[in-house]
Amino acid sequence: MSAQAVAAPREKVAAPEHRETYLNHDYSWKSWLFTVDHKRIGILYLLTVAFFVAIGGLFAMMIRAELLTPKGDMLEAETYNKIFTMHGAVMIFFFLIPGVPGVLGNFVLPLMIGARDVAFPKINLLSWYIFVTGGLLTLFVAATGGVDTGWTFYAPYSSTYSNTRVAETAIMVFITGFSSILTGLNFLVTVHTMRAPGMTWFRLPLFVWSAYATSLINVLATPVLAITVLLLALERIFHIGIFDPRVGGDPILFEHMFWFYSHPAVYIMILPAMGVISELVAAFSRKRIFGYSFVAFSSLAIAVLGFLVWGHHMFVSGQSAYAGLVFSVLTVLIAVPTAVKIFNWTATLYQGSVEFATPFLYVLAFFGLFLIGGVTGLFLAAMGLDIHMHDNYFVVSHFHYVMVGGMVTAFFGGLHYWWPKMFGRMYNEAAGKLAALVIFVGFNLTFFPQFIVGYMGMPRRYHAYAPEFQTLNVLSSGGAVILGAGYLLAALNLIWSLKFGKVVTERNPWGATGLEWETQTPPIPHNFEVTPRVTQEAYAYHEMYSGKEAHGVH
Amino acid sequence: MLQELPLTPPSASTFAPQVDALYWFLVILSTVVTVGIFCAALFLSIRYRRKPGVAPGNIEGSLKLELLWSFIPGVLAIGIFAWGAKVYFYAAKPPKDVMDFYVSGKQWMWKVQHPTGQKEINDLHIPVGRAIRFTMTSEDVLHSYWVPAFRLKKDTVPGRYTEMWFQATKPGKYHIQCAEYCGTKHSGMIGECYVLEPEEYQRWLSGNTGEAPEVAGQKLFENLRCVTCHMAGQGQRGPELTGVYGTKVQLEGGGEVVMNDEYIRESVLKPLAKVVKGFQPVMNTYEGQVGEEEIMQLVAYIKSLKAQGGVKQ
Amino acid sequence: MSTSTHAAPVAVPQQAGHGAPGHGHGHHPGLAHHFDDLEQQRDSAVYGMWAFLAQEVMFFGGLFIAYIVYRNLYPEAFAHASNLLNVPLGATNTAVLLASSLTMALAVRGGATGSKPTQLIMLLATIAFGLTFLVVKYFEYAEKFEHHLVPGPTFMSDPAHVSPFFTAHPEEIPHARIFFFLYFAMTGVHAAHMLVGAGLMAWIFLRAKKGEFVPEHHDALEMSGLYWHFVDIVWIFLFPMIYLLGYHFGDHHG
Amino acid sequence: MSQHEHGSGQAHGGHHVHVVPLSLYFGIITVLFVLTAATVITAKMDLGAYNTVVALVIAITKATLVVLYFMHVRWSKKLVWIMVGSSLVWFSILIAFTMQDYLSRGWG
Repeated sequence: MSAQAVAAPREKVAAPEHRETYLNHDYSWKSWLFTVDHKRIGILYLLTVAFFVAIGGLFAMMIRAELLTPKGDMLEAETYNKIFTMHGAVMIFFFLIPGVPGVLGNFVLPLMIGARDVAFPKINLLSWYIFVTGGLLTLFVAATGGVDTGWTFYAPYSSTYSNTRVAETAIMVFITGFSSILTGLNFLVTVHTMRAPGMTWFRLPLFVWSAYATSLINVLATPVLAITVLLLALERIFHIGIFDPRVGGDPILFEHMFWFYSHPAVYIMILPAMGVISELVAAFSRKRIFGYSFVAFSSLAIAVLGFLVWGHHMFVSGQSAYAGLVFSVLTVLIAVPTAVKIFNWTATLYQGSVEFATPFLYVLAFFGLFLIGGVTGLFLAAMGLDIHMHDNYFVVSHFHYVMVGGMVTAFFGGLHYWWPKMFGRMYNEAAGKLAALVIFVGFNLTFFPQFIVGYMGMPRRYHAYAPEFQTLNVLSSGGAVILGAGYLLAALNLIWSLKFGKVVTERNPWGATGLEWETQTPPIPHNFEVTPRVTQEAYAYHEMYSGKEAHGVH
Repeated sequence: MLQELPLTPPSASTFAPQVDALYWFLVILSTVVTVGIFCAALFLSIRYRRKPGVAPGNIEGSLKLELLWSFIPGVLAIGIFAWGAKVYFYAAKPPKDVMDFYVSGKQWMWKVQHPTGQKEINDLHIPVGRAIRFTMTSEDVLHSYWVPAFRLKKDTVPGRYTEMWFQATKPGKYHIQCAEYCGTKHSGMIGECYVLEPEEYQRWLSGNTGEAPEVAGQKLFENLRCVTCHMAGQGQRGPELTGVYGTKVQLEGGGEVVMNDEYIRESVLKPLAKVVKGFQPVMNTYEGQVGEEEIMQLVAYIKSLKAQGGVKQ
Repeated sequence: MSTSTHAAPVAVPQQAGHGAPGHGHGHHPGLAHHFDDLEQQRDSAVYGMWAFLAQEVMFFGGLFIAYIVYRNLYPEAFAHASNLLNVPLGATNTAVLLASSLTMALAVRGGATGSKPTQLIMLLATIAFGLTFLVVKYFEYAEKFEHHLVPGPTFMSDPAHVSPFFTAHPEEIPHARIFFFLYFAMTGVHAAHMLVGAGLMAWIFLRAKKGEFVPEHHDALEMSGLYWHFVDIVWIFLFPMIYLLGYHFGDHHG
Repeated sequence: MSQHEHGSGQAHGGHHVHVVPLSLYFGIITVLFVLTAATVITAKMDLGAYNTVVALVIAITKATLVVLYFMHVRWSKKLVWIMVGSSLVWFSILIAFTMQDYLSRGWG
């Protein structure tokens, strides 16, 4: 790298006048590790999350390599089980959940509402430290034996039968949970008390609404998981507890308590991503989001409904059929607020001024992948169909479409969008577009075959499988290589830009609305020279661009 | 090509076509929805791509549209729910005339007991065209019995019974898999289900002698000395068990309970939990003395005690 | 912290300078740099604390649902097992905690009126009551250990300390074990909260001693108070739910 | 200056803190003690299924008094009420939706 830099020195650019930014006002290690600046904490999250996603991705690649052949010939069964467990746990707890809120939320949310920081900056830093502690413990567990229960930790396998490091993992989940509780709490209060003058609720960017809804789930659901894994750890360590059926314990209760958190948790993962998409759709079509208040309230509706449906993970568990009915009908109803979002985003494009920049390509990719992920959710919500689908590869594919196709795609879109604001550099546009395309193709190649192989009868978490499933599994593994290459290309492009990308000094390189674009690029330590005073609705693109000839009838 | 890459597993039970019908309906519906919306977004993006001198329009939204696109997905969603529930309840309610099989999951094998006493491990032989009910439990962790060709699956839960019923429609050989992750050799907890013509099934049965569970249960009933207390006459200290299966019995201290598999199991393991009215709480527990399979045999025996027979003395 | 080189073009009264919180701008010394005024700061603290307490409700909620499910499954065992607990000690502890809640409320009132002696005395009283609670709890736990009522291999192995019900119904002992596991889990998590609370109070006491809490700014004192009251409320539910379930059966000890 | 929430209908502005008369605190604590005694006494009586109901009603009353007066919610902004309310609603969701499984398992 450095050799290349020596070989091809960049052309000398006239040194710009020194501007203080949150990045350059202090370079010391201490100033980063003890920072209470939400922007720097966002960057810290970016680094840690990137680290964990790399590890989780490595595990994914090992899974796909093993599944190339029907026989379990590459890894021992136990090793394979540990790897898919670590893949799930690392990706969920250290990437999908903290990803958008931790990185993008921390960086842009206070900017968007015109605040100097979040309400509790020190707690914000504490939250990152808790997160890192949980992460290090995970790595320690992985390096010293691992855990093989699956990320769902179902009792009594986890509490009694597994002889891997379940207790340590439970404690790791317990600790990490508090990181997301504290972040959620911080965002809730920030949105309530830190808004700039004139920034009323219905002038908030939709990303803030979705971050708010997410925080609600963080605060109200996470503690139940914490207590559940605490009970699991107690049962594990002291050999006494409440989930052991041999002494009258009910393993189904564990499932209830686990999914009370873990189902809403998927909305912790996807809601902020939906918020990012709202921002991107508006910015790249230069239009106010169609039906703003419907999109805003659909976030809250999803957050609330999300708490009432966890039993759909348990249709064949021995749960009462009548309870299943209630959970099933509430589950299908989530389709409504989700559809409202999709339709409104699509309608926003009408009469827009759409620019096919890299972030917008991610928006289109999100549309495709999230739609598939969403409608396949309906397959699983229909109880009769779920009898067959439950715990097979259809489920695996469904949640990867929603989580990876939805959340990760939106995350990359948002990262590209706010990148110049974060670092004052622009990535290479062509490479960015290519990466988005490769990711879209690679993703579908990886996961679409899994729908089919699932319906054909391949169970999830199988180390070896019946030979007739091989063709589709090879396709899937091949797609995974392409997908991995796409993510790598996108990441390298962003990293490359930090040193070689075009310098961005203008405040608003995209010509977008939102207070984050009214401050300096990159922002000063306290965000705004003058506390902004908001007088307009969110996404007032019409006002911004109506100087030119009006479009259509309006 | 399609032969090489089938899109569905074989359809071999009365339940399978119902699942497939809903599945294909949803495949078509979701293809239309997904492709439709994605193409609309793509079309609008291209049609309204950025052109110099053209400003974006200014549209607030439309209540009518919002209601419309809340209402339509809502109705569709409820429809899907209703259809799904209908299919589910078909699987939840077994018909009257069933053959009772007993299944027990154990790391990492399936133990099956036929109504006529033959036992199998992992594999399953059943006659075509007969309704079969599984009463299932687990000896250790959660497992899930799944036959993709029947589109059926149910978890087996330690400490309690779950039920599943089906009627095979096509002779053949189908996969049995454990679908609930259960430890190291989870992917090895598999077997084959052989659906046989009735006469073939008879032949198989005669080649695999075994005691009918109710016969084995009767022997157990005698060996464990259950018989001394549970018979009419002198020395009777427990309720008679003839003809009571499936009926409601009154309990000491009020309340009633249906005499079913679950209650029999509980009474063997925890005799004093629910004592029948008019009897003393004197029975000892048989926990540790009888395994899950043996309890199932006792259950089968008590089930077989129709009104006329009575407990043999 | 570096000093800014760029000139702020406008006078920005609500901006408290870069880095160093609130110095030299005529602000209240207790106002953090990112807030505009004390009211915004206090509101944030209050909302934050209540959101935290909502989180605590769900945290204990996980234990409560486990308790409700098993109580519903094994009502007899639970009722009779509850009679093995020491009701007089439990009732005493309830009174002790309620008293501590009063002193806590008075300490916060001392903050609102600016009376430093009230704050100090009432905080000390709160700490004292809190420690009393924990000491009583310690004796209760010790007694359960002695009587082999702690879930484990020797659970209920001492016939002198199990009620006739369990002698007659040995099959219910595993369910009593679940009861006692939940008893220790719930009161243990509660006691852990009490310990944290006592530590918190000690810290608040030191700050009160420095005279930090004045009527217009005593958020920390007030928030600690909310936490303390919450822990009290948890006990208000734990006491009847755990100790008094089968009290009317009359086979209780103590 | 900034637009943070002012609970609507709040009588007091600025950052005055409500100072509650001492007599109120002592009144509340007396009631709490009486209720504690009541819960022990009623628990000793055999009321059948009502034992639980009585115990819960008393506990809820006590908790409400602590929340309203000791925790000052009575004089707090609307958002605090909403937060208290939501925590109760979500707690009820956890209980109700779990119990619907257990209570309906016996239905044919």
